[in-house]
Amino acid sequence: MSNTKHLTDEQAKDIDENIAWAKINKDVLRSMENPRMGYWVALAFSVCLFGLFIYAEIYQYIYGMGPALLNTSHMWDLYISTFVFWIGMSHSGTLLSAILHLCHADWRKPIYRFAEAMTTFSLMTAGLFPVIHLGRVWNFYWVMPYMSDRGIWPNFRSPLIWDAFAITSYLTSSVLFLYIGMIPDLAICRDNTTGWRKTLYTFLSLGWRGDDAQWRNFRFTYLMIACFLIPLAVSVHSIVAMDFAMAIMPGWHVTTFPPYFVAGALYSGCAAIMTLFVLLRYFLKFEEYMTMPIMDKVCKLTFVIAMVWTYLNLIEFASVWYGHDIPSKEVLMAKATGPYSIFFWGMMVFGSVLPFSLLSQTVRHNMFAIFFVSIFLNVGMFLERWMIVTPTLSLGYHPQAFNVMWPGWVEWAMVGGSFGWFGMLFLIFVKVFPCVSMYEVKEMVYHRKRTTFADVDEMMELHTGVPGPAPKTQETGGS
Amino acid sequence: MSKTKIDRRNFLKVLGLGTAGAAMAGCDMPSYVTSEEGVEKVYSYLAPEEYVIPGIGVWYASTCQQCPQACGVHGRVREGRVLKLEGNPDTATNAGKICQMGQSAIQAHFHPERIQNPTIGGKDATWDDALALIKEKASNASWVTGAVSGHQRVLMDVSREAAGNGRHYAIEAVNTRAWEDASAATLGDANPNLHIDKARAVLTIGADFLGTWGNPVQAMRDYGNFRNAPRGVLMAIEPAMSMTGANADTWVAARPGSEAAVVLGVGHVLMSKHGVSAAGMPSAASAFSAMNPAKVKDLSGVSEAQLNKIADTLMANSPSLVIANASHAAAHAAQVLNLMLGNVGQTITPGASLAAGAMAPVSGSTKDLVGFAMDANAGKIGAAIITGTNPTFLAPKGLDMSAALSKIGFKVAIADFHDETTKSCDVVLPMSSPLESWGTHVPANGAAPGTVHIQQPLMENVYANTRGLGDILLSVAQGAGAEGLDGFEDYYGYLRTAVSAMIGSDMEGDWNKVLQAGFATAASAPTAFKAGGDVALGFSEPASAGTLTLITSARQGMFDGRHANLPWLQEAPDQINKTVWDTCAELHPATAAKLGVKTGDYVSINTANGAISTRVFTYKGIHPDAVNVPMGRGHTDYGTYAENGVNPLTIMDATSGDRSSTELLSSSIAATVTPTGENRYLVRSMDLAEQHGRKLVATITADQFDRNQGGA
Amino acid sequence: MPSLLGNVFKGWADYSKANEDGGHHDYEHMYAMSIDLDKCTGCNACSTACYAENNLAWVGEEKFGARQAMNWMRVERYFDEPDVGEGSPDSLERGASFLPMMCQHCNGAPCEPVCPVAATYHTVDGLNAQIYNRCIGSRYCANNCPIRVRNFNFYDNAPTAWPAPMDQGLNPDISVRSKGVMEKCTFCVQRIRGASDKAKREGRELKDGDIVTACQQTCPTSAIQFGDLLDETSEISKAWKRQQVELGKYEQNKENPEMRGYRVYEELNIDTKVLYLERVREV
Amino acid sequence: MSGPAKKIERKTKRVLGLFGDFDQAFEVIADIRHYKVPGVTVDDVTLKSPIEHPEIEDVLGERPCHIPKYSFVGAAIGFCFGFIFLASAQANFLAQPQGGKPVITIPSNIVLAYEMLILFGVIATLAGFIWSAKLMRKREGLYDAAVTVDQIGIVIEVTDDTFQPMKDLFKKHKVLEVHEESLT
Repeated sequence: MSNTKHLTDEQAKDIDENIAWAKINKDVLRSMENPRMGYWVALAFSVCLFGLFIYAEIYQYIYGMGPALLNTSHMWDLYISTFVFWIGMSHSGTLLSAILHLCHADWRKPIYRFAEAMTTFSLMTAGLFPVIHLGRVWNFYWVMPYMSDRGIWPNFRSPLIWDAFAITSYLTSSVLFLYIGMIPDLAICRDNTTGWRKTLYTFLSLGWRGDDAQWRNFRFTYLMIACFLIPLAVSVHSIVAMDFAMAIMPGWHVTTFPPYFVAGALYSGCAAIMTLFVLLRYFLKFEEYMTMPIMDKVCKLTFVIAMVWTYLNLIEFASVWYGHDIPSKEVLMAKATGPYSIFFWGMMVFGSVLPFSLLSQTVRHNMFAIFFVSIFLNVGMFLERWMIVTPTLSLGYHPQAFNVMWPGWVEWAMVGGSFGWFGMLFLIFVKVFPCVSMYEVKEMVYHRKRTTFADVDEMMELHTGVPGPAPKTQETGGS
Repeated sequence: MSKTKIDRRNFLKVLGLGTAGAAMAGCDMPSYVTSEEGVEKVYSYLAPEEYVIPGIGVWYASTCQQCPQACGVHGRVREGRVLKLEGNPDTATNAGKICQMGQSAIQAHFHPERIQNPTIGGKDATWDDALALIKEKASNASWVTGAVSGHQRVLMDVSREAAGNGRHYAIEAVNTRAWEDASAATLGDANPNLHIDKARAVLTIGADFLGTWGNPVQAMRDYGNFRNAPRGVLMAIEPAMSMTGANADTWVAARPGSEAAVVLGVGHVLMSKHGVSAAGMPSAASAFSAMNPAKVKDLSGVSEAQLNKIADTLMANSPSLVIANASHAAAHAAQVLNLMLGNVGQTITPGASLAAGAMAPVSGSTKDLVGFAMDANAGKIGAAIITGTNPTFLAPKGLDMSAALSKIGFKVAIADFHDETTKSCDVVLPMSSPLESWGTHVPANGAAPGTVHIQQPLMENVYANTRGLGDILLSVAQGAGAEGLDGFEDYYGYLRTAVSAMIGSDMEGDWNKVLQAGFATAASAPTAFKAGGDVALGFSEPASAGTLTLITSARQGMFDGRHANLPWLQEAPDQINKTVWDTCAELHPATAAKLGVKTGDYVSINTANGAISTRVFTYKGIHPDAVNVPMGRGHTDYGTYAENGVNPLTIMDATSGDRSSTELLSSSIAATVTPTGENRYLVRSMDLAEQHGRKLVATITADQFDRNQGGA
Repeated sequence: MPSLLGNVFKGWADYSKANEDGGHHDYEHMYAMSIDLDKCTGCNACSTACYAENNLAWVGEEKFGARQAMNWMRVERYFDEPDVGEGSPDSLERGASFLPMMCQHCNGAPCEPVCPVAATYHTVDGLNAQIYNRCIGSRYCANNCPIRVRNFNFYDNAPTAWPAPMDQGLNPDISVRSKGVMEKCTFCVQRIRGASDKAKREGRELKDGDIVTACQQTCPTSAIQFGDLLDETSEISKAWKRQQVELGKYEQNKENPEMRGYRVYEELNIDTKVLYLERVREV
Repeated sequence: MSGPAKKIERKTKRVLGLFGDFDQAFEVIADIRHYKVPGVTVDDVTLKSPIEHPEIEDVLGERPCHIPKYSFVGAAIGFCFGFIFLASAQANFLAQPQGGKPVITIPSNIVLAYEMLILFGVIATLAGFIWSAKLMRKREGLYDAAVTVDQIGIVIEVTDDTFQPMKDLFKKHKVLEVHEESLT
């Protein structure tokens, strides 16, 4: 970085290029073992939250959708907003990881693992909502195109079916992406653990031996899947957007929804990465790997995406405003002035104004500030999803059906519970799998050390990927 | 789809799915699945009644008893159960149509809260004991009923005579009494036939003929034709918008109690501006000329422009028809207008009177309610047999009905539901629902001459131990030792004999024809209008401007409260304010603003007779000086479904002024309205009253289209 | 399914055909309605008749207030009349406007393509049908219905709505819907089936007037007409012709402005099959 | 390969040399490539490393990788199968004209076929990886956990007479450890 002079060492300190590789293994493996009290508390809390979710679902199963206070105009409400929210969250990991991988941003290497894990788990959370919002949840599998001897099929015209396909593909692909990227690390775990872990890792590492042949195929595989994932991720959220854009309701039937949703997804994803970044850095003691300069880059990236999102948001309003479709205009006005306006303005402030704080270097280098900022960014994104779904339903076309509706306790319980479910999965993950990619950190320091470039940023741009025969250097790597 | 041999039915067969439609295919077994998972109730038909054809619905004719109008109906009977009522297309009164109240008869019929056993002093008893007790103690009993007609009335009369001439009080809160009296006074016929369809302009003053006045079903049918080319013009003058007002081309809000003055004002304009003469009616003429527009404006708030518009329309569209029920004075004036405008004979024609006068309908009134309360309080009534009415619910506090009833030594209630009145009765006899019992009814309004509607049971008793009203009346009459009834062991036998006599044939075939038709035609003579004669017209001074007045209105559905225990009607929104399941006080926005309340706020309405507290609904279809609380809700002992709401009648006043001219429905009483500060969402089927620029109800002005083509 | 691939080609043939006539198959009937708003008095008889005919559950004040009512047909009441200008600000000068509103059985129904399990679709009678057994309650259809005439069973209403012996009054011709399924006006499909079965038994074609919906039957002013548009001789098709409103057309060419026929939300091009006749006002 | 490698001798031993620095391993293989040890060719060499070293191919020679082919085939199959599957499903589900839409709706099917393309592509890629990276096979001996930490391993199969020179070569390049096993 150009202006690092007035930074404290702790802030300026990036990954030590001379770090002993064995230490990398040691640190990461340590992070996976002997959880402390705080961990168990957090886990217990998540499980309880998830228990609340289960309770609400059982209640709803018995009494129907009524207690959620959905009504004839508000057939969807928080269920679908939260679904969109989690889907959005899921875009951080995979998409960022894949894109940054393709453009060889090596600073991604220490943080992409948990980001991808987050992708997977938020997808698994998102997947719950289309199911539990069904009136007859016990028949959810009818949306699957299985061969029925009665010759009934799902309706492939319905965006909800597209959702089902897209989410299935996305979940599968991102799990595979996460897993394949993890294989060499699993081999490390295999070699350094005993007991059930040993068996588990032996099984999962598929007999990885680090042969040159394996590495070569590994490189191509990872590259190919990354290439697949980028269009997939984009298509998934466009399809989620189409749930609304394909409808005729004012405020939903908007052409710019797909890109708008994708931007929003990346946005909330980055925010979530920032949150988890901070948490992992402190609770798993990863200060040496998840360094300030990396966070600095994440912040800059988030800001850029936030601006894209804001732009798309504004042009959507503009197009509604200048196109004289009265119902859409009414919905827009109602968003800004109606009963939900406080949430709308909350979304605007958290989503479009707050990101500017990321311009300040002091914020970018203050982990606590970043933690809270990122939390509020995501609150803003949650409100955004809510403001997409509900105001439209409260107005729509037919005056007789105009009404304001507030979600019932069942809905809130499910929303809260989904965080429990996510937290539970993530907490289990960090203790079972390495949430920092050891081999890639090694690659990172290896290549950094061998390049003559001082600045990582320039290197990011100029690095041609496969380096030629390396220039000789004096000190010997490793221990 | 001829190419691909899948039509919807096959498709669903393949799928084994049922839709509303496909269910039909599989419905040959007399069974249905209720949504209690998988519980299937199969009714065995090893030995079915002869009218039971499994899987096939058969229609039988009968008569609707949901309101006094006795419309002819066809009931769909399938597997021995009556499932739906539809109008009998052959009757002149309703010609195949019925209203929502008629539709709900099914729900009343299968109602879980019906009385199932006779009770004496609140304890279950046998029929024999109950009837014996009545025979013993009900001597000289007065009969307290709703409007009755046909052979039920005959039996009541004979048993009254046999038991020593107790009085007969016919109590109906929703009635046409003012109009009847006026018609009798001016035309000599209390129930002339009205031809709304023939009129080209109709002016109604507080007569909600599309809602609850007269026979609304018939009126609505005529209204349909009235709107056909050449399109008639409907005008309404009333303090608060009624269903009729809601369909009027011109709606004029008049201060409560000032309607008569407005009618006189119309007469004034007709005479002064259009030179219509009140020949032969000097006192009427003077009353008209005395009521100049300025005075009208002062009394009722109706402007001269509005009077002119009404008068012009009446002149421009002849024949017209003026109907009034707001008060006796208004009704008299209205009939005079009809005479002046030459409507009599064109849109008002003589009715017919049955040769068998004993069967003629007895129309009810609240005058009888007052009479009953006063007589009872004076201790003039020793025993009373009450059926088809609920005086305790209808009576304002001022009448002190509970005290009155307690003064009556022996009270018998013949009812299908427990209500406020049966609670205080010594003997309660469970009545079969009208769909389970025999009867004959003579429609008061608009039937073809001599029509007697036959009420035929459509299914077996739902509750085994109930008896039809006729059967009970018969046993009571026999108990009272009336002549000529000994031969009959049930009402059916009596009725069949009587009807056979009436149609002059006792052949099985003719009887069956009558049952199929749903009505018989008895001998009758057309009544003749009396010729001319002067009519004295007056008007009552309404409360002065700016003071609030409480009025009440009957809306189709809740009616006078007898339907408050039917969820279907509770959930059918009020036609005007769209409220369900609860009472609201209608206020003008300006008035509400003055009081500082809005829709949904609770207000307490205080009159000399007490206070009620309910929620406000504001709209511009009401006079700023009026607060209107629709009647029908606010029961205390009418079952779980009727608990909501308040009953405005309790704080109304039926005794003030000239009792002969005050009907509760059209009475008004000074009231003060104070906000209580509470607020709760007033449950309505729609919160907004504007179309927000959507093209939902498009309107075309009459001059834009050729009213003779009708554009239909 | 062995026939699976076998049918593909026929499927393609149908596909190309369907493309020509806008995705419609050969309709055997095209049931449609017309409602004269000048005659409608807003009396509710139609909606109550619908409750009686179609086993509609009443829900009580609380659920009605939560807008979870099950009324297939509702009579809407509006006080404003944009077309005849604003009345006096302090009092109504005319009556209200009533609008009986039920499922319009759109030929371009927005609810149909979005159902994930094809539980709602267009029958060869031109009806917009709802298959209760197939419905999984995603409620997308209702969200996409501009008129909000689809009712969802938010609760298991049957036990409260039909306490014994009220359940004996249920119409056996149609099912009682359980919680979690969507339902809506069917144009009294059970009556349509009944009438066509009767006609079949009597070995004749359906004729105009055989089918009478519950609301039409009870409407005291006879404001409601119902019939088959494909039957040239039927009253309804005459009415539509007279009103110069044509199905499947976005731009209606009305030469005669006196003809009062119009359809709601024509601007959405959903091709509704209920023809409303404008209310007439004397001003 | 040229001359010396021609005479076929039975390989009797497998040797694993562990190096602390990639450059040393690089030079070892470079020497082998230049026949510093007669009878041993780079084709016998397997490199084991904790991280990926693409540059090794400069001395190890280009070795083919077929993953992209797998991906392409998988994707192609995914798209075609997806579309045909949907189309035939719809073609067999005729009795549902909807909202005036055709029976087989191209746009929606393309969206779905696109998803199938990616899904199948990814799965095929994974399959290709497992196959050509010889994963999920029985592990041969001569493996040292150190190669997953920070050391570079060179595994090479030798005959009796090339065994000693090989070790010398290793030593010359500062080998840390040498493991050997005999192939029998």
